[in-house]
Amino acid sequence: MAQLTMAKALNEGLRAAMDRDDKVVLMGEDIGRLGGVFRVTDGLQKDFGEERVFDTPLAESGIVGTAIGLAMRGYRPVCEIQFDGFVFPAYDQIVSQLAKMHARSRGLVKMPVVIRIPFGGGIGAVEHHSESPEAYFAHTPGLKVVACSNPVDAYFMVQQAIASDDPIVFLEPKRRYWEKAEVDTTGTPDPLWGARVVRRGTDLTLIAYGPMVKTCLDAASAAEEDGRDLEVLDLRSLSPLDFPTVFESVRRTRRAVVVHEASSSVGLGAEIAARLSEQLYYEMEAPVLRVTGYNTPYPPSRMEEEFLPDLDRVLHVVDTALRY
Amino acid sequence: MAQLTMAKALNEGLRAAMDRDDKVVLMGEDIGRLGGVFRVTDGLQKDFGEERVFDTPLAESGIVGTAIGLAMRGYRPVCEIQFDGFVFPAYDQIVSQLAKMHARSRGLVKMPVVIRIPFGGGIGAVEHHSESPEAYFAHTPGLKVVACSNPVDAYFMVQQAIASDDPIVFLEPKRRYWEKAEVDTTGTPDPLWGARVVRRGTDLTLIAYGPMVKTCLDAASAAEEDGRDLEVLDLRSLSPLDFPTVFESVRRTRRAVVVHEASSSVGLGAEIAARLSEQLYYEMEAPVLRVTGYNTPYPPSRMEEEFLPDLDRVLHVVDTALRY
Amino acid sequence: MTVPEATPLVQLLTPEGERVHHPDYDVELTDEEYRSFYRDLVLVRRIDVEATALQRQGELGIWAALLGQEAAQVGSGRALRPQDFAFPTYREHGVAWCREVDPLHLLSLFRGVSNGGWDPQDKRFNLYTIVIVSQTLHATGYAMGITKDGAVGDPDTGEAVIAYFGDGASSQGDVNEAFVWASVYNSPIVFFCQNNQWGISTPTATQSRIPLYKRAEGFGFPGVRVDGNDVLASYAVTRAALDSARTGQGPTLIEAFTYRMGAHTTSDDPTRYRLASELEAWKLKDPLERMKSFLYKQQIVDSAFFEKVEADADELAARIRKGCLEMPDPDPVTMFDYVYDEMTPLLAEERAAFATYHAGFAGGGH
Amino acid sequence: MTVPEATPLVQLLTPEGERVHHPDYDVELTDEEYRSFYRDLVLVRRIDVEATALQRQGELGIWAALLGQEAAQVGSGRALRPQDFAFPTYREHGVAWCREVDPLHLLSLFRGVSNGGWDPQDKRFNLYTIVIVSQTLHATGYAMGITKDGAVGDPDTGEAVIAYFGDGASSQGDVNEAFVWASVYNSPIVFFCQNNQWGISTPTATQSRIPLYKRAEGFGFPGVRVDGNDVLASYAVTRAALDSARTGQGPTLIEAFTYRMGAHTTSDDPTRYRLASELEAWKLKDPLERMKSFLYKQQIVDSAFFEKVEADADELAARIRKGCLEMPDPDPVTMFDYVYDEMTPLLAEERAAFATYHAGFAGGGH
Ligand SMILES: Cc1ncc(C[n+]2csc(CCOP(=O)(O)OP(=O)(O)O)c2C)c(N)n1
Ligand SMILES: Cc1ncc(C[n+]2csc(CCOP(=O)(O)OP(=O)(O)O)c2C)c(N)n1
Ligand SMILES: [Mg+2]
Ligand SMILES: [Mg+2]
Repeated sequence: MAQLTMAKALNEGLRAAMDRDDKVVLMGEDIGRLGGVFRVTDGLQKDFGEERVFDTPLAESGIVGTAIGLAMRGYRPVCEIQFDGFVFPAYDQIVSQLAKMHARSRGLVKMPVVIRIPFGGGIGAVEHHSESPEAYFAHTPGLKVVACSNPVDAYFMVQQAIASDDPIVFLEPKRRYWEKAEVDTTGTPDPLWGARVVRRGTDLTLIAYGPMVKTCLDAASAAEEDGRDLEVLDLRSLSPLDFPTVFESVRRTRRAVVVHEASSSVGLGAEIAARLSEQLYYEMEAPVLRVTGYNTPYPPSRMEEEFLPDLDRVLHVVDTALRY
Repeated sequence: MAQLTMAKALNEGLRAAMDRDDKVVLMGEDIGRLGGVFRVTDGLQKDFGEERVFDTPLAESGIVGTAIGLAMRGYRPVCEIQFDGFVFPAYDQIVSQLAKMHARSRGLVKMPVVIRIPFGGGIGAVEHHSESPEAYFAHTPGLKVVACSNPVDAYFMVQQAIASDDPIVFLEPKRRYWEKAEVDTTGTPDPLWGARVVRRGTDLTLIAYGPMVKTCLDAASAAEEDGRDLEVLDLRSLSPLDFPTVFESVRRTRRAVVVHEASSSVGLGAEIAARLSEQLYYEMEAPVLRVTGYNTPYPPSRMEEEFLPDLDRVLHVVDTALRY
Repeated sequence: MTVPEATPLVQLLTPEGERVHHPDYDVELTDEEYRSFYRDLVLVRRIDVEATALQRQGELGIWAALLGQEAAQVGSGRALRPQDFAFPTYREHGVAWCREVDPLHLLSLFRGVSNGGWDPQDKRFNLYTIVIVSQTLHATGYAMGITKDGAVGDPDTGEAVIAYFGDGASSQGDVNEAFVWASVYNSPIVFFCQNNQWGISTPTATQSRIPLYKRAEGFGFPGVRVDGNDVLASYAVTRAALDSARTGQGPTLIEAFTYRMGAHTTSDDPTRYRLASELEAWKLKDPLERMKSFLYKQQIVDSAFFEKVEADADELAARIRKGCLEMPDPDPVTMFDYVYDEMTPLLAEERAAFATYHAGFAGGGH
Repeated sequence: MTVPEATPLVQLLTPEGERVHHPDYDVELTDEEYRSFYRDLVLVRRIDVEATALQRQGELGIWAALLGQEAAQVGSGRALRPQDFAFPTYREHGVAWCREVDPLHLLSLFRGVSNGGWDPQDKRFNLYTIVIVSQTLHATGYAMGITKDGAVGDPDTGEAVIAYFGDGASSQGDVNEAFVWASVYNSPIVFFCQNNQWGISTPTATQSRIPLYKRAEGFGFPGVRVDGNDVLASYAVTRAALDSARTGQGPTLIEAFTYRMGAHTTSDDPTRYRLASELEAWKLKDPLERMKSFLYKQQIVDSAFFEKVEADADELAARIRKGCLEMPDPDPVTMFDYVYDEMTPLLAEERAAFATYHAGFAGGGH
């Protein structure tokens, strides 16, 4: 067992996937000698060679478009998009090609492509480096979308994503890259598509993913001092959403608050609220509330603390939900 | 007063906007001599010349990207995207540039750009010609998104959109292009951002926009025969959403069903459901239900009738909502 | 600006069917091969004519005719070796024919029954791609994979890729990215641009102010313009470019200079934007006529041959028509089945609800 | 492939500060102008050095240094006339200087206080654009507008646009679309590519296998490579290209061959991917040193001049430092204020709730 940062856990996960299957190739901007701007691919080109870990020209549509062709040739490409805000030049290839190839060919052409995207804010970056684009992908049939929140999941989920024959947008909460945890690489991972209760509680379920899981855990700890017992659920998979687990939790707590960095309007929180209020109509004691980034562009970083949901804002909305 | 198809009403609206302001220019693929594949710009190049109505090279990012530059130069570009499925190559320019320029410059740079997109299915077309991409835009701060549902609105809304200093995605329900109505061009238009009750009823509110407004009106007529009195609301603006009007209606009917062609998951219906169940928590008598396209890619056209919400599916879900 | 040079055009057959020679490109085919080239041209045109007729009769939603482009497609299609892989647009019916894709598959797409339905891996012919030039990047990635597999170098077994696109398509970012990638990785790929003079109503001059084959120079690989109405030249130039690719010499751009003799698709009305006289001028360069003249001049055909080809075409047309009319509609519940390799619970739920709902109708419900 | 030709490089000053001449490009400047070019180079470098220091001290989130690219930027920036419009990337601090943008605006962006904050229309200098090459299409559209306004043709009053981008950026689809547009509409634009040999850790060879200035040929307009460490050549070549644009002769691509002497940004660690010896070699071509040598050789400077320039630089640095340290944080409630021209009800609601919520904190709430 080793203490690993999330960045290192991803690195180890990629390494394990490459060891297991020599069709796995990594591609992206600056992932070779540099090891990626977050060092997630550090050392992998050195160990696996330039044919399996390669720097591409600077063009995201080219990265995803050629990954599709490599997949048709039998490879399992893992693309790194350098930052969330730079995935949009590839958006057409992702939603109209990658997502649709399997259906278009009635399953004759599989697309085992993983698109890794460091996402979310909180690192004091300039414009386009703190986006949360998950809703744009989760609304797209044919894609799957997952987000890891901790080193253990990061290690296993990236391997599971690579092993899947479906195209997956793999979101990595960049501000958690440097947080550490014990990673038992011999352990048995949870299924990739399952949500997980990361803290049991009785009064209300906080539903989060990626960077906000830690924020919610912190909020739950703080709430404990005030005598409120909050459950925290890590969605892990954003498409498909694991509603059985969500329902099971909220049936017990009868109240839910969804927390994400992305803007609320037509975001993941809306979908979860819509489904919960439909399916648990007679069982809930409060409407599903949302704590999210505001419906503004991500602001210059000196304002990001106010833009991002934090412990206080979460608890503020929890209070409201508990008052119903 | 003249009987106009929606296509002709849009044409007349564009003409009026061009007459009014010589900074209005139309640009897109095949909009000049051909008049666009749906003939919405028919005759405008002939009348306004090639400097004001021009065919572009075949590249959507180029269309939107240069429109941004033209707007900086004081023009008011109206871009035509040939079909919904072809807007994605321009997605980066739309979400990272067009949408953000005003905020980036703290209002010093205005973006009076309209992006017209014929959208939705039902015309027996091949792949990528029947998409409903509205959620991708409505989730994006900085953009506004509107959809017309009838010739009268088409005529006025396109002029209002062009007159606005904000960037607007203007969705035209292509399967309604050939439906006619009396258009009184001397009338006073409703505000662009307002939803409108298009049929009063007492039992339940059907909430729709674009192509589904007619479907809902048909459903309401059919329901009348069974003694159910449905209200139909045309959202018209999808971002911002006119919640005061939505709430006013649902407060009266206490039940709501949202209908759209786009897939349900993380779609407009989710946002409306989330907000309604939050804001009208004590006032509704049933959860907000959704009738939408399935969470699959738009299927080959011989299956589209089953994919698209129709009168029967709407009534089926209305029945469910009324049983609560 | 530099003074425009005369644009060189590789031609092996004049419009009159005269065989000419070219220093860099040539072919020597057997009489049998010459005849079979002609036969392909005729059959491919017949498929197209029949499909157009079926569309007019309401049997297809739309059809994108290849009329006029038969030589560019049959020439390039026949230059492919079995191991090569082709990435078409939506108009490559002639290439599909060379890859032995059943024309009924093409019709099933335009009828709205499927998105093609053939097995791309088996035919080594990708499904039609409708979003302009997306396929050029897929083709480039596939070609990169060939290099990674070490399947490049040998003149016999080396593999190559061909990516089709149009003159209008040349303006899209993606195809220019494909040029960057292919040249930087020196990938075994041929970019085959059919310049049929129009992108719907937009003339090529709105896409480029210089001949399109020159685009390649800017990316550091060779470009060549071939007479796309000359099946022999199209064959020769494509074969040479594919061989160059398969032996590790990297990409080539071929601009096949041709003409879209019909409408863009059956939904289009070209009288709104082009002069009838233009079409008349191009009719004199008809790809079938010139091959026919050549065969006559070579004295390697007789009337029995032409009768046989016509009979084959009639038979093919009849088969297509019958197959189209008999084509069953898809079972709509299948729309849920292929979205993912591993179906999601949401789709399983929707599928079940869908089945129940429609069963209700069948049972007279609602 | 053709045999690679020797790559021509326009140079007016050798690395040793020797004045050389070029048949197509030349400049004759007054002594005062020569001195002020040098002064600009020094001041711009000082801004950069000071900003880098402020970043190290935690005052800026990040800084993208222009170290080594001063000549390309000052040369091209000074070639602009007041009526011209420039579209920068995120590294054009030297051009910003020439457009009289207060360096503190640049710092405010990298400090996270704003996204720039200057008035692009007033300065005729767009805000920095971070998404690679998006601005090249904006620039092209702006140039199309110049043509529509009839503001092209006159050698004095004609307007032109310059769009900056990097070697890495040349691979993106958008810039190639900009080339298509600019050439088809013959727009008054200069594409100015600073090939500083690296796109973060990626060498130019991974973006193109031929010199980048040649890309233009493939789109039908001229390309030229200039010594980007030579401020006089950068000035001369850009001026000529801008004049060509403003008089209606369409676009030009300039590749300024230069070197990023620092890290990509302060977050980068170039020791991971490049050799120290490479940097050493380029130091011999330092743009400031060669201009200094030239001034000496011309005998148009004395030590008082250099002292004055240094004093100006010190003063500027002090002002920047002070301004940065004193820069107030933005009021977060303003994040709601500029999203739209016409604010939406949703934002008004969020803004009000935000204000109430924070007032609650101020009042000791929660
Ligand atoms: C990205 C995208 N934009 C627009 C279209 C609509 N469209 C279909 S074909 C076509 C013209 C294509 O012209 P060209 O590349 O010359 O090919 P051709 O049809 O002449 O074979 C257009 C604009 C599309 N399919 N994809
Ligand atoms: C679309 C997009 N992809 C990736 C990035 C991240 N990124 C920022 S700068 C850079 C390298 C740019 O290299 P180059 O164009 O040579 O300019 P330079 O930084 O050398 O001035 C990259 C990959 C980005 N800003 N935008
Ligand atoms: Mg064409
Ligand atoms: Mg660079």
